[in-house]
Amino acid sequence: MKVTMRLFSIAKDLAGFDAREIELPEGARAADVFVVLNAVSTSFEDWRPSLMLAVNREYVSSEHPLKNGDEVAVIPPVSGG
Amino acid sequence: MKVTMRLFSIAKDLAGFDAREIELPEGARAADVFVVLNAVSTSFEDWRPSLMLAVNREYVSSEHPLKNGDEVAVIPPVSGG
Amino acid sequence: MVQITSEKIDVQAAVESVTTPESGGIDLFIGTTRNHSKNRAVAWLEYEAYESMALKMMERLEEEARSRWPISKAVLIHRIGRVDIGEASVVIAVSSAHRKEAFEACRFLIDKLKQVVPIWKREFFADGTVEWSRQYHAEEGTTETL
Amino acid sequence: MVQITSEKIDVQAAVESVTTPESGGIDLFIGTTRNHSKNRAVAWLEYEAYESMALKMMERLEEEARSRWPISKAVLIHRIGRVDIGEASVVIAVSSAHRKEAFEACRFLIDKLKQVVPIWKREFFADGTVEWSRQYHAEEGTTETL
Repeated sequence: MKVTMRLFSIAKDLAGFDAREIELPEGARAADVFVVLNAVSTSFEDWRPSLMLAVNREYVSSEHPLKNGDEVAVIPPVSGG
Repeated sequence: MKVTMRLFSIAKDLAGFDAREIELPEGARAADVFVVLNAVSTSFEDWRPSLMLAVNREYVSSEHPLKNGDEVAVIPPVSGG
Repeated sequence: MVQITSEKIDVQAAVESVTTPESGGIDLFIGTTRNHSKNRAVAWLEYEAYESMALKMMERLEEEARSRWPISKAVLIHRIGRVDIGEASVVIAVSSAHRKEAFEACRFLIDKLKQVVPIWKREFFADGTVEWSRQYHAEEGTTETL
Repeated sequence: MVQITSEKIDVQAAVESVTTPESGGIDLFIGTTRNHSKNRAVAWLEYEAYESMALKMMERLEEEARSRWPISKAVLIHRIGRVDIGEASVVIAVSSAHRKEAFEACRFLIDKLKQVVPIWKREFFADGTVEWSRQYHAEEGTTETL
Protein backbone atom coordinates (compact mmCIF):
# COMPACT_ATOMS: atom_id res chain seq x y z
CA MET A 1 0.00 0.00 0.00
CA LYS A 2 0.98 3.62 -0.43
CA VAL A 3 0.79 6.12 2.41
CA THR A 4 1.84 9.75 2.71
CA MET A 5 4.30 10.33 5.50
CA ARG A 6 4.41 13.87 6.94
CA LEU A 7 7.09 15.18 9.25
CA PHE A 8 7.07 18.26 11.46
CA SER A 9 9.44 20.26 13.62
CA ILE A 10 12.48 18.26 14.81
CA ALA A 11 11.35 15.17 12.86
CA LYS A 12 11.43 17.18 9.65
CA ASP A 13 14.92 18.46 10.49
CA LEU A 14 16.21 14.97 11.27
CA ALA A 15 14.87 13.54 8.02
CA GLY A 16 15.68 16.53 5.84
CA PHE A 17 12.25 16.49 4.18
CA ASP A 18 8.69 17.24 5.24
CA ALA A 19 6.58 14.79 3.26
CA ARG A 20 7.07 11.63 1.21
CA GLU A 21 4.95 8.97 -0.40
CA ILE A 22 6.10 5.60 0.91
CA GLU A 23 5.30 2.02 0.02
CA LEU A 24 4.47 -0.31 2.92
CA PRO A 25 3.52 -4.00 2.90
CA GLU A 26 -0.11 -5.02 3.42
CA GLY A 27 -0.88 -5.29 7.14
CA ALA A 28 1.48 -2.43 8.03
CA ARG A 29 1.00 -0.57 11.31
CA ALA A 30 1.50 3.16 12.01
CA ALA A 31 4.91 2.64 13.65
CA ASP A 32 6.21 1.00 10.49
CA VAL A 33 7.03 4.48 9.16
CA PHE A 34 10.03 4.30 11.51
CA VAL A 35 11.46 1.44 9.43
CA VAL A 36 11.75 4.00 6.66
CA LEU A 37 12.88 6.85 8.94
CA ASN A 38 15.57 4.80 10.72
CA ALA A 39 17.10 4.18 7.32
CA VAL A 40 17.13 7.93 6.67
CA SER A 41 18.73 8.97 9.97
CA THR A 42 19.97 7.02 12.99
CA SER A 43 18.81 9.92 15.21
CA PHE A 44 15.22 8.71 14.97
CA GLU A 45 16.20 5.87 17.32
CA ASP A 46 16.94 8.40 20.11
CA TRP A 47 13.88 10.50 19.44
CA ARG A 48 11.44 7.61 19.08
CA PRO A 49 10.15 7.68 22.71
CA SER A 50 8.93 11.25 22.38
CA LEU A 51 7.47 11.02 18.89
CA MET A 52 3.73 10.46 18.53
CA LEU A 53 1.86 9.32 15.46
CA ALA A 54 -1.27 10.58 13.80
CA VAL A 55 -3.21 8.93 11.00
CA ASN A 56 -5.54 11.11 8.98
CA ARG A 57 -5.24 13.89 11.57
CA GLU A 58 -6.03 11.73 14.62
CA TYR A 59 -3.55 10.61 17.25
CA VAL A 60 -3.13 6.82 17.06
CA SER A 61 -1.18 4.11 18.84
CA SER A 62 1.88 2.48 17.25
CA GLU A 63 -0.25 -0.56 16.44
CA HIS A 64 -2.90 1.34 14.45
CA PRO A 65 -3.44 -0.60 11.16
CA LEU A 66 -2.77 1.42 8.02
CA LYS A 67 -4.65 1.34 4.74
CA ASN A 68 -3.81 2.56 1.28
CA GLY A 69 -3.93 6.37 0.97
CA ASP A 70 -3.55 7.13 4.68
CA GLU A 71 -1.70 10.23 5.82
CA VAL A 72 0.70 9.25 8.59
CA ALA A 73 2.22 12.15 10.54
CA VAL A 74 5.15 12.04 12.92
CA ILE A 75 4.35 14.43 15.80
CA PRO A 76 7.21 15.64 17.99
CA PRO A 77 6.37 17.10 21.41
CA VAL A 78 4.02 19.99 20.71
CA SER A 79 4.93 23.47 21.93
CA GLY A 80 2.15 25.77 20.78
CA GLY A 81 0.54 28.43 22.90
CA MET B 1 -17.93 68.04 65.78
CA LYS B 2 -18.84 68.39 62.13
CA VAL B 3 -18.65 65.47 59.71
CA THR B 4 -19.66 65.10 56.09
CA MET B 5 -22.15 62.31 55.55
CA ARG B 6 -22.24 60.79 52.05
CA LEU B 7 -24.96 58.48 50.78
CA PHE B 8 -24.94 56.18 47.77
CA SER B 9 -27.32 54.00 45.79
CA ILE B 10 -30.38 52.93 47.79
CA ALA B 11 -29.27 54.95 50.84
CA LYS B 12 -29.28 58.09 48.73
CA ASP B 13 -32.76 57.28 47.43
CA LEU B 14 -34.10 56.61 50.92
CA ALA B 15 -32.73 59.88 52.28
CA GLY B 16 -33.48 61.98 49.22
CA PHE B 17 -30.02 63.58 49.25
CA ASP B 18 -26.46 62.44 48.57
CA ALA B 19 -24.36 64.46 51.01
CA ARG B 20 -24.84 66.60 54.10
CA GLU B 21 -22.73 68.26 56.74
CA ILE B 22 -23.94 67.05 60.10
CA GLU B 23 -23.16 68.04 63.68
CA LEU B 24 -22.41 65.18 66.08
CA PRO B 25 -21.51 65.29 69.80
CA GLU B 26 -17.90 64.73 70.89
CA GLY B 27 -17.21 61.00 71.29
CA ALA B 28 -19.54 60.10 68.42
CA ARG B 29 -19.09 56.76 66.65
CA ALA B 30 -19.56 55.97 62.96
CA ALA B 31 -23.00 54.40 63.47
CA ASP B 32 -24.26 57.62 65.00
CA VAL B 33 -25.00 58.88 61.48
CA PHE B 34 -28.05 56.59 61.71
CA VAL B 35 -29.48 58.76 64.47
CA VAL B 36 -29.68 61.46 61.81
CA LEU B 37 -30.84 59.12 59.02
CA ASN B 38 -33.58 57.45 61.08
CA ALA B 39 -35.06 60.88 61.59
CA VAL B 40 -35.03 61.43 57.82
CA SER B 41 -36.65 58.12 56.86
CA THR B 42 -37.99 55.19 58.86
CA SER B 43 -36.83 52.86 56.05
CA PHE B 44 -33.24 53.07 57.32
CA GLU B 45 -34.30 50.81 60.19
CA ASP B 46 -35.07 47.97 57.76
CA TRP B 47 -31.97 48.56 55.67
CA ARG B 48 -29.55 48.94 58.59
CA PRO B 49 -28.32 45.30 58.63
CA SER B 50 -27.06 45.51 55.06
CA LEU B 51 -25.53 48.98 55.22
CA MET B 52 -21.80 49.29 55.80
CA LEU B 53 -19.88 52.36 56.89
CA ALA B 54 -16.71 53.95 55.61
CA VAL B 55 -14.76 56.77 57.23
CA ASN B 56 -12.37 58.67 55.01
CA ARG B 57 -12.69 56.00 52.31
CA GLU B 58 -11.97 53.01 54.57
CA TYR B 59 -14.50 50.45 55.75
CA VAL B 60 -14.96 50.75 59.50
CA SER B 61 -16.97 49.07 62.25
CA SER B 62 -20.03 50.76 63.79
CA GLU B 63 -17.90 51.62 66.81
CA HIS B 64 -15.23 53.51 64.91
CA PRO B 65 -14.64 56.83 66.73
CA LEU B 66 -15.23 59.93 64.61
CA LYS B 67 -13.30 63.18 64.63
CA ASN B 68 -14.06 66.61 63.32
CA GLY B 69 -13.90 66.84 59.50
CA ASP B 70 -14.33 63.10 58.85
CA GLU B 71 -16.16 61.92 55.74
CA VAL B 72 -18.62 59.21 56.76
CA ALA B 73 -20.14 57.21 53.92
CA VAL B 74 -23.12 54.87 54.05
CA ILE B 75 -22.32 51.92 51.75
CA PRO B 76 -25.22 49.75 50.58
CA PRO B 77 -24.43 46.26 49.22
CA VAL B 78 -22.02 46.84 46.35
CA SER B 79 -22.90 45.53 42.88
CA GLY B 80 -20.08 46.60 40.59
CA GLY B 81 -18.44 44.37 38.02
CA MET C 1 -3.11 50.79 37.28
CA VAL C 2 -6.70 51.51 38.22
CA GLN C 3 -9.25 53.67 36.47
CA ILE C 4 -12.90 54.70 36.66
CA THR C 5 -14.29 56.12 33.45
CA SER C 6 -17.57 57.19 31.94
CA GLU C 7 -16.24 56.42 28.44
CA LYS C 8 -16.36 53.07 26.62
CA ILE C 9 -13.52 50.87 27.84
CA ASP C 10 -10.83 50.31 25.22
CA VAL C 11 -9.96 46.61 25.55
CA GLN C 12 -7.09 46.79 23.07
CA ALA C 13 -5.48 49.63 25.06
CA ALA C 14 -5.91 47.65 28.29
CA VAL C 15 -4.12 44.68 26.73
CA GLU C 16 -1.31 46.90 25.47
CA SER C 17 -0.92 48.53 28.87
CA VAL C 18 -0.07 45.18 30.51
CA THR C 19 2.02 43.74 27.68
CA THR C 20 5.70 43.54 28.63
CA PRO C 21 8.65 41.74 27.02
CA GLU C 22 8.99 39.63 30.18
CA SER C 23 5.43 38.37 30.32
CA GLY C 24 4.35 35.18 28.62
CA GLY C 25 0.65 35.37 29.33
CA ILE C 26 -2.16 37.85 29.82
CA ASP C 27 -5.50 36.96 31.32
CA LEU C 28 -8.24 39.46 30.72
CA PHE C 29 -11.72 39.49 32.18
CA ILE C 30 -14.48 41.59 30.66
CA GLY C 31 -17.79 42.03 32.43
CA THR C 32 -20.53 42.78 29.91
CA THR C 33 -24.11 43.95 30.31
CA ARG C 34 -26.61 41.12 29.93
CA ASN C 35 -30.02 41.55 28.33
CA HIS C 36 -31.74 39.87 31.26
CA SER C 37 -31.63 39.83 35.05
CA LYS C 38 -33.75 37.68 37.34
CA ASN C 39 -35.63 36.51 34.22
CA ARG C 40 -36.60 40.05 33.27
CA ALA C 41 -35.57 41.93 30.13
CA VAL C 42 -32.97 44.61 30.81
CA ALA C 43 -32.83 47.76 28.66
CA TRP C 44 -29.56 49.16 30.02
CA LEU C 45 -27.57 49.57 33.21
CA GLU C 46 -26.22 52.54 35.06
CA TYR C 47 -23.27 52.35 37.41
CA GLU C 48 -22.61 54.78 40.24
CA ALA C 49 -19.34 54.86 42.18
CA TYR C 50 -18.03 56.35 45.39
CA GLU C 51 -15.19 57.24 43.14
CA SER C 52 -12.39 58.24 45.52
CA MET C 53 -12.97 55.20 47.73
CA ALA C 54 -13.49 52.87 44.78
CA LEU C 55 -10.12 53.88 43.31
CA LYS C 56 -8.46 53.40 46.69
CA MET C 57 -9.98 49.91 47.06
CA MET C 58 -9.03 48.97 43.50
CA GLU C 59 -5.44 50.05 44.18
CA ARG C 60 -5.41 47.97 47.32
CA LEU C 61 -6.71 44.93 45.44
CA GLU C 62 -3.95 45.37 42.88
CA GLU C 63 -1.37 45.54 45.69
CA GLU C 64 -2.83 42.44 47.32
CA ALA C 65 -2.69 40.54 44.01
CA ARG C 66 0.94 41.62 43.56
CA SER C 67 1.81 40.36 47.02
CA ARG C 68 0.26 36.97 46.24
CA TRP C 69 1.36 36.33 42.67
CA PRO C 70 4.43 37.33 40.59
CA ILE C 71 2.50 39.68 38.34
CA SER C 72 4.20 41.74 35.63
CA LYS C 73 1.43 44.31 35.25
CA ALA C 74 -2.24 44.64 36.17
CA VAL C 75 -4.97 47.04 35.16
CA LEU C 76 -8.47 47.42 36.62
CA ILE C 77 -10.93 49.64 34.78
CA HIS C 78 -14.57 50.18 35.78
CA ARG C 79 -17.03 52.15 33.74
CA ILE C 80 -19.71 54.33 35.34
CA GLY C 81 -22.87 55.93 33.98
CA ARG C 82 -25.04 54.25 31.39
CA VAL C 83 -23.75 50.98 29.91
CA ASP C 84 -25.74 49.43 27.07
CA ILE C 85 -26.32 45.70 26.47
CA GLY C 86 -23.15 43.91 25.34
CA GLU C 87 -20.87 46.76 26.41
CA ALA C 88 -18.12 46.30 29.00
CA SER C 89 -18.72 47.56 32.52
CA VAL C 90 -15.41 46.26 33.86
CA VAL C 91 -12.10 45.12 32.39
CA ILE C 92 -9.31 43.50 34.36
CA ALA C 93 -6.06 42.48 32.70
CA VAL C 94 -3.10 40.77 34.33
CA SER C 95 0.20 39.79 32.74
CA SER C 96 2.76 37.44 34.22
CA ALA C 97 5.62 35.21 33.15
CA HIS C 98 3.41 32.11 33.31
CA ARG C 99 -0.29 31.74 32.63
CA LYS C 100 -1.29 30.08 35.92
CA GLU C 101 -0.52 33.23 37.91
CA ALA C 102 -2.28 35.50 35.40
CA PHE C 103 -5.47 33.40 35.60
CA GLU C 104 -5.43 33.18 39.38
CA ALA C 105 -4.73 36.87 39.95
CA CYS C 106 -7.35 37.98 37.42
CA ARG C 107 -9.99 35.75 39.00
CA PHE C 108 -9.06 37.03 42.45
CA LEU C 109 -9.32 40.66 41.30
CA ILE C 110 -12.77 40.40 39.73
CA ASP C 111 -14.13 38.34 42.65
CA LYS C 112 -12.82 40.83 45.20
CA LEU C 113 -13.85 43.86 43.15
CA LYS C 114 -17.42 42.61 43.20
CA GLN C 115 -17.24 42.19 46.96
CA VAL C 116 -15.59 45.33 48.24
CA VAL C 117 -15.36 48.13 45.70
CA PRO C 118 -18.10 50.74 46.33
CA ILE C 119 -19.80 50.73 42.94
CA TRP C 120 -23.51 50.16 42.41
CA LYS C 121 -25.47 48.90 39.43
CA ARG C 122 -28.90 50.24 38.67
CA GLU C 123 -31.00 48.08 36.35
CA PHE C 124 -33.30 49.78 33.87
CA PHE C 125 -35.77 47.10 32.83
CA ALA C 126 -37.55 46.95 29.49
CA ASP C 127 -40.88 47.37 31.30
CA GLY C 128 -39.78 50.80 32.54
CA THR C 129 -39.03 49.86 36.13
CA VAL C 130 -35.72 50.76 37.72
CA GLU C 131 -33.98 48.91 40.55
CA TRP C 132 -30.70 49.01 42.38
CA SER C 133 -29.18 45.61 41.81
CA ARG C 134 -28.75 43.37 44.84
CA GLN C 135 -27.38 40.64 42.65
CA TYR C 136 -24.17 40.05 44.50
CA HIS C 137 -25.81 39.57 47.87
CA ALA C 138 -28.60 37.40 46.58
CA GLU C 139 -26.42 35.05 44.56
CA GLU C 140 -23.08 34.82 46.20
CA GLY C 141 -23.00 35.88 49.82
CA THR C 142 -22.61 39.04 51.77
CA THR C 143 -20.28 41.96 51.33
CA GLU C 144 -17.07 41.71 53.28
CA THR C 145 -14.28 44.14 53.93
CA LEU C 146 -10.74 43.42 52.82
CA MET D 1 -14.67 29.24 16.16
CA VAL D 2 -11.08 28.21 15.53
CA GLN D 3 -8.47 29.85 13.38
CA ILE D 4 -4.80 29.57 12.42
CA THR D 5 -3.35 32.71 10.92
CA SER D 6 -0.02 34.14 9.86
CA GLU D 7 -1.31 37.68 10.50
CA LYS D 8 -1.20 39.61 13.79
CA ILE D 9 -4.10 38.49 16.00
CA ASP D 10 -6.77 41.18 16.43
CA VAL D 11 -7.70 40.98 20.12
CA GLN D 12 -10.53 43.48 19.80
CA ALA D 13 -12.12 41.43 17.01
CA ALA D 14 -11.77 38.27 19.09
CA VAL D 15 -13.59 39.94 21.98
CA GLU D 16 -16.34 41.18 19.67
CA SER D 17 -16.76 37.74 18.14
CA VAL D 18 -17.68 36.21 21.52
CA THR D 19 -19.77 39.12 22.84
CA THR D 20 -23.46 38.25 23.01
CA PRO D 21 -26.40 39.98 24.70
CA GLU D 22 -26.84 36.88 26.91
CA SER D 23 -23.30 36.73 28.22
CA GLY D 24 -22.24 38.50 31.37
CA GLY D 25 -18.55 37.72 31.28
CA ILE D 26 -15.70 37.10 28.87
CA ASP D 27 -12.41 35.58 29.86
CA LEU D 28 -9.60 36.05 27.39
CA PHE D 29 -6.16 34.53 27.45
CA ILE D 30 -3.34 35.94 25.36
CA GLY D 31 -0.04 34.10 25.05
CA THR D 32 2.74 36.55 24.27
CA THR D 33 6.31 36.06 23.18
CA ARG D 34 8.78 36.48 26.02
CA ASN D 35 12.21 38.01 25.61
CA HIS D 36 13.88 35.12 27.40
CA SER D 37 13.71 31.35 27.55
CA LYS D 38 15.76 29.09 29.82
CA ASN D 39 17.66 32.23 30.90
CA ARG D 40 18.71 33.03 27.35
CA ALA D 41 17.76 36.13 25.38
CA VAL D 42 15.19 35.40 22.68
CA ALA D 43 15.13 37.47 19.48
CA TRP D 44 11.88 36.12 18.05
CA LEU D 45 9.84 32.94 17.69
CA GLU D 46 8.50 31.03 14.75
CA TYR D 47 5.52 28.73 14.97
CA GLU D 48 4.85 25.85 12.60
CA ALA D 49 1.55 23.96 12.52
CA TYR D 50 0.23 20.71 11.10
CA GLU D 51 -2.59 22.98 10.11
CA SER D 52 -5.40 20.62 9.13
CA MET D 53 -4.91 18.49 12.24
CA ALA D 54 -4.38 21.52 14.49
CA LEU D 55 -7.71 23.00 13.38
CA LYS D 56 -9.44 19.66 13.93
CA MET D 57 -7.98 19.37 17.44
CA MET D 58 -8.89 22.98 18.28
CA GLU D 59 -12.46 22.31 17.16
CA ARG D 60 -12.58 19.23 19.32
CA LEU D 61 -11.31 21.19 22.32
CA GLU D 62 -14.03 23.78 21.76
CA GLU D 63 -16.64 21.00 21.63
CA GLU D 64 -15.27 19.46 24.79
CA ALA D 65 -15.37 22.81 26.60
CA ARG D 66 -18.97 23.31 25.45
CA SER D 67 -19.94 19.89 26.79
CA ARG D 68 -18.43 20.74 30.19
CA TRP D 69 -19.49 24.36 30.69
CA PRO D 70 -22.48 26.47 29.58
CA ILE D 71 -20.47 28.61 27.20
CA SER D 72 -22.09 31.29 25.05
CA LYS D 73 -19.27 31.54 22.51
CA ALA D 74 -15.62 30.54 22.27
CA VAL D 75 -12.83 31.43 19.89
CA LEU D 76 -9.36 29.90 19.61
CA ILE D 77 -6.82 31.63 17.39
CA HIS D 78 -3.20 30.56 16.94
CA ARG D 79 -0.67 32.50 14.96
CA ILE D 80 2.01 30.80 12.87
CA GLY D 81 5.21 32.06 11.28
CA ARG D 82 7.39 34.67 12.92
CA VAL D 83 6.08 36.25 16.14
CA ASP D 84 8.09 39.11 17.64
CA ILE D 85 8.62 39.80 21.35
CA GLY D 86 5.44 41.05 23.04
CA GLU D 87 3.19 39.92 20.20
CA ALA D 88 0.40 37.40 20.69
CA SER D 89 0.97 33.83 19.54
CA VAL D 90 -2.38 32.58 20.83
CA VAL D 91 -5.69 34.15 21.85
CA ILE D 92 -8.55 32.26 23.49
CA ALA D 93 -11.79 34.03 24.39
CA VAL D 94 -14.80 32.50 26.11
CA SER D 95 -18.08 34.16 26.98
CA SER D 96 -20.72 32.81 29.33
CA ALA D 97 -23.60 33.99 31.46
CA HIS D 98 -21.44 33.87 34.61
CA ARG D 99 -17.74 34.50 35.02
CA LYS D 100 -16.82 31.26 36.79
CA GLU D 101 -17.57 29.19 33.69
CA ALA D 102 -15.73 31.60 31.39
CA PHE D 103 -12.57 31.39 33.54
CA GLU D 104 -12.68 27.62 33.87
CA ALA D 105 -13.33 26.96 30.19
CA CYS D 106 -10.64 29.42 29.06
CA ARG D 107 -8.07 27.85 31.37
CA PHE D 108 -9.04 24.38 30.17
CA LEU D 109 -8.71 25.42 26.53
CA ILE D 110 -5.22 26.93 26.80
CA ASP D 111 -3.95 24.06 28.97
CA LYS D 112 -5.26 21.46 26.52
CA LEU D 113 -4.14 23.40 23.47
CA LYS D 114 -0.59 23.33 24.76
CA GLN D 115 -0.84 19.58 25.31
CA VAL D 116 -2.46 18.24 22.17
CA VAL D 117 -2.59 20.71 19.29
CA PRO D 118 0.18 19.95 16.76
CA ILE D 119 1.94 23.32 16.69
CA TRP D 120 5.64 23.80 17.31
CA LYS D 121 7.62 26.77 18.52
CA ARG D 122 11.09 27.46 17.21
CA GLU D 123 13.19 29.81 19.33
CA PHE D 124 15.56 32.20 17.59
CA PHE D 125 18.00 33.29 20.28
CA ALA D 126 19.82 36.60 20.38
CA ASP D 127 23.13 34.74 20.06
CA GLY D 128 22.05 33.43 16.65
CA THR D 129 21.25 29.86 17.66
CA VAL D 130 17.91 28.30 16.75
CA GLU D 131 16.11 25.55 18.66
CA TRP D 132 12.81 23.75 18.56
CA SER D 133 11.24 24.43 21.92
CA ARG D 134 10.75 21.49 24.24
CA GLN D 135 9.38 23.78 26.89
CA TYR D 136 6.12 21.98 27.45
CA HIS D 137 7.67 18.62 28.06
CA ALA D 138 10.47 19.92 30.21
CA GLU D 139 8.29 22.02 32.49
CA GLU D 140 4.92 20.42 32.68
CA GLY D 141 4.85 16.77 31.74
CA THR D 142 4.45 14.75 28.62
CA THR D 143 2.15 15.16 25.68
CA GLU D 144 -1.09 13.24 25.98
CA THR D 145 -3.86 12.54 23.54
CA LEU D 146 -7.39 13.79 24.11
